[in-house]
Amino acid sequence: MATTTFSIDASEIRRQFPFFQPHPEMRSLIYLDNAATTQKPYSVIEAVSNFWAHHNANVHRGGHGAGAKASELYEAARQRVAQFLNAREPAEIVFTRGTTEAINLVASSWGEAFVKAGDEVIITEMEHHANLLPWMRLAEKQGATLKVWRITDDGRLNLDDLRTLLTERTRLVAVVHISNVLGVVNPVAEICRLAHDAGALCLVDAAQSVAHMPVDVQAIDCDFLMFSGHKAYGPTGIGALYAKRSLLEAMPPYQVGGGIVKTVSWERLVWSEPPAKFEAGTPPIGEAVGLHAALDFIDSIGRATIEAYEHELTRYALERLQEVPGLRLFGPTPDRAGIFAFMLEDIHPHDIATVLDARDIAIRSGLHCAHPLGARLGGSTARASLAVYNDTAHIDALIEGLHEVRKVFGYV
Amino acid sequence: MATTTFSIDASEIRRQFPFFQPHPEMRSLIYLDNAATTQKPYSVIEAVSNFWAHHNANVHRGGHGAGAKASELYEAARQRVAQFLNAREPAEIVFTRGTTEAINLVASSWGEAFVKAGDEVIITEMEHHANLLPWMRLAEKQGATLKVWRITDDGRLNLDDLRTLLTERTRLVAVVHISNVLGVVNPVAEICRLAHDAGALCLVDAAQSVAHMPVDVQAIDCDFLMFSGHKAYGPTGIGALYAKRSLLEAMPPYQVGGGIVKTVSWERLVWSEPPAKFEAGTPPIGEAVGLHAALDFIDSIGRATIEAYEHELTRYALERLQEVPGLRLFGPTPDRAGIFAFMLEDIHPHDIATVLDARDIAIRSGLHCAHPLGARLGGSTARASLAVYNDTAHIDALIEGLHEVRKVFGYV
Amino acid sequence: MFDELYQEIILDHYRHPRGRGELEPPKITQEGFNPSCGDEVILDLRLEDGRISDIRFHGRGCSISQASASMMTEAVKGKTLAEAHALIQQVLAMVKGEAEGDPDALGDIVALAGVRNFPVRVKCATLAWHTLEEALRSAT
Amino acid sequence: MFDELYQEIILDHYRHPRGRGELEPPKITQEGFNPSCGDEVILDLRLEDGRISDIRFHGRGCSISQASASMMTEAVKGKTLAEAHALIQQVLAMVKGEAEGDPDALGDIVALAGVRNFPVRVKCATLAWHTLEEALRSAT
Ligand SMILES: Cc1ncc(COP(=O)(O)O)c(C=O)c1O
Ligand SMILES: Cc1ncc(COP(=O)(O)O)c(C=O)c1O
Repeated sequence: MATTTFSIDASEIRRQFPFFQPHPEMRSLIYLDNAATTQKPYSVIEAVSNFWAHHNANVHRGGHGAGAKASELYEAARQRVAQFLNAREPAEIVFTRGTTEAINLVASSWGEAFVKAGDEVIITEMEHHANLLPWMRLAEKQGATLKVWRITDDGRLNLDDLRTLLTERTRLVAVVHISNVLGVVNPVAEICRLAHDAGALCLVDAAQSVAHMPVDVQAIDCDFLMFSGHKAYGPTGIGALYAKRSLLEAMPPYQVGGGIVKTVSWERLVWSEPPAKFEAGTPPIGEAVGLHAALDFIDSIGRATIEAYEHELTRYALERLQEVPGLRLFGPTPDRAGIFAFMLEDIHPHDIATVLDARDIAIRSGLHCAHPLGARLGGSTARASLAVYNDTAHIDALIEGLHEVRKVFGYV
Repeated sequence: MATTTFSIDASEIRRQFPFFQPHPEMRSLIYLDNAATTQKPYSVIEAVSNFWAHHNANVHRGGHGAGAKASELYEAARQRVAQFLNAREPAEIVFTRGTTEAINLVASSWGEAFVKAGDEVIITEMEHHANLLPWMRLAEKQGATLKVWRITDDGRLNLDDLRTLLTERTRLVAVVHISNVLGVVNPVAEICRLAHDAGALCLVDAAQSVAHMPVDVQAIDCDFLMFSGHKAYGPTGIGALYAKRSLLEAMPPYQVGGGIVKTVSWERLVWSEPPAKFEAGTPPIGEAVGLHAALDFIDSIGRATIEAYEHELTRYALERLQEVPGLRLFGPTPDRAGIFAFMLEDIHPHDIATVLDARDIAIRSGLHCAHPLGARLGGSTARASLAVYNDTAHIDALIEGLHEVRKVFGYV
Repeated sequence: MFDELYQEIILDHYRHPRGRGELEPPKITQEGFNPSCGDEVILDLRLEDGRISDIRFHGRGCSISQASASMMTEAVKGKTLAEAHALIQQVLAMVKGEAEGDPDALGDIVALAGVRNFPVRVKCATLAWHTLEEALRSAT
Repeated sequence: MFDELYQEIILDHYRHPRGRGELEPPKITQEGFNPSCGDEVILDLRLEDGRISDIRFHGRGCSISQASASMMTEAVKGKTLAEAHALIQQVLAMVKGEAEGDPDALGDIVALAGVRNFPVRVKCATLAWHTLEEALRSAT
């Protein structure tokens, strides 16, 4: 191990995060729960504070220069997201609270308008509840059929299985880009191609991918893609939905209220153009400014660089996890993202997490909001997940901690 | 005028706001657009920053102490909102993005479950689009009837008119607490009583009231009430819905995803209890912490004190506005909140706002997201609106500015 | 500062709009809204032999949007579609500050350049022009 | 630090649960979930003459939730509803750190007090007890 040199000096990156600075009242943490949420760099925190302090005003409503400036910052954030995802134009980006809201928006607005009785929606067995429950509900509401694309025993999706599932009644394939449990990186471009060949649309849940690898919506050729700011070094309360413009134009509004109509009278109503049509009410303005700064942070390192570094770290982690007796890791190896869900002997994952927490190592345990997948894997798992500020020392600490867990529960 | 003494020293309060401090690159503004959004005190900005810097983690998901601490802060914010509104328990508070989302939630979840074909929903002619469009859409979807409670010529609601509108088919009366155009304070407790007597529920849009007067949901006895953080000195991206517990229990979820189910399998689904049932996905955690600080800011002055002060300021403003020739003010006087929509001669409100903006006075012009009311009033209006940091000097500057507007457009 | 915005020529078009009114059918009608301020421009136009043979506007709005519509109807009447298109692009670029306005080509319309320093007013100045663009798009 | 949480008595109940299994009908069944970690406790109980005449649990979960369920079935079997209620309140208060646990009244169960310093584990310790509370509520 010792001879590997890594492409990033993570300690340099941690210096950009207040969370990792010594604090008189807080224990300093080895944070390995990045799939749940990432920490925030100073640049993001300051961009948000600075907005509240000096530029705060409501957007899109005539009157004064401060409002125009706030609108400009808000629209600049939209443009930044469009560029980040390589969308064709900013109007293809709708701001939402996060991934969950974005998928709900698509399932309600597009789904209720375009999925009819007898139609089919395909989702995978590894979906997070965010990409599962909206489709279960839609299928029930519309009398449509929800088809489940099962995973292989090593935690992958087999494209041949999809070919079998697709029919002329299939309207949508909804798939996660990187599984928040298995760490598998799904071949979304191929999946979109197969869906399109069958006349279906394709939705990609990119919650776990955008902060860890380059994501290009035109290269993937997906119809919908969404992510959450808080998993990409940004604030909570903001996320983005990408959708092809023609779809946004055809879809009815989701939430309704101020800002989404050109004119309303008791008799007549004219909707605004997208994306305004989908952003009823005062949007998360300060949060959009924070997301803008978060994407700048990511690109200041470079997504290809981040991907390569996390890949090196993942290889290191995979080797070291093998050293722990009785540890069963889920998902494919060695090609995978830095998300490691595992079981250890018969020790309950919650107990694993507690012993690690007492050693100031933060991991997560449970079903990770993917209950059907949990059932397939045999129950709860412990999960460690990486971000660009982690390094081998963190993985070493995790391994040492797991040995301690074994000891506490009498495995020696 | 000069002899009036005021109960608050607003300059003291402005010292708590970075927006009002001298800034090398920014012109300092007389901010009279508080009905659109308020400025944020240092305490709010710092609470949010501090959360991101030191306590950031995702909530409600097992694993580590940092997550437990974040959950604790998030639930403490809920408890603070419950106390602020005098709800019976924190479980009656659902966090939303803001007022608009809260009303959409009620219209979708409660509305589609409990409003049937032939039923009636009553809204008023002065509603903001947020409390108008969701009910128009619901009525259309369900085949229900939307009845409009017209305003009187001086911009009030007449309770006798409501008595005539209410029938045994009425399921809901939805009414704004303080109109964002007319400044009228509606008698919501009486309205709720009349609605209840007829067997209907009552929803109160408190977007314009919570930061300006005491609001007690038990005293009002409303069934639903909602507000936005950003209009109450808090951040964007957060608001709260109050609903009686029995209603939340009977209502189906709104958005679906992580956190709102106890268990899911392909065959079976058990929803969480309220409020979790209505908060799918990662909630606006940092924003909830900011809202908590905002409510602390409000109560550090005291809502009765704020109400009294803004009332004094309103009386002053009413007198001074009368001095401007050709100015027509909408809404009742003298009993009203500090929101002043007006027209001046035949000058278009947008032109009024631009001339004032050039004098560093921020007001708003347009239809204020209340198009049907705008039609009733005869079109766009200019609107100045107060908060606790405004004072008589701001009103003097406004009046002087209006004289200048007259001059620019040739009224002398 | 607002002398630049409220030039005499603008106030004149506002107070005495040219081309205000409606056309008799046959005609193309196109509505344009600026929802934030309630401005509304409704264009009536007639196309003959590839030219805008007649054009009128009504609706309501602020001095800038009304003056802009007034100037526009004067400027495009009789123009070919291609000429109208080119003019629209020139005006939009000028108003958004992306290009200087050419007084020879634009005449009075250069006065609209004053909105550049008033970002909230740009939409007022462009409303009529966007509406015309839309009308021509849907007519062809 | 976790000696306090993982006391020998807890690990013993976890490894050798008492009262694990199901009852034959007639019985009352109540499920309890801890959705964040996937813990599940299913209680089977029988009430006779105002007493819990028999009680079993199954399901799955971490050491704390399972040990807690095991201790609970031992403790409440044979108790009147009122006694069971009182015990539930005592245990919940202790676990949440609102009251000290009384070793005389609680016996082994005082070992659960160790979760106090592990806020994320409080729900594990209380799951069985909340589920029993729910079962008794719906039965009466
Ligand atoms: C009376 C009223 N209701 C609802 C809203 C909508 O609030 P938000 O945009 O924060 O959702 C507003 C503010 O714009 C308002 O003034
Ligand atoms: C794959 C995946 N999809 C969706 C979500 C939901 O994201 P959010 O909670 O930010 O809406 C998550 C994160 O929890 C996730 O990991």
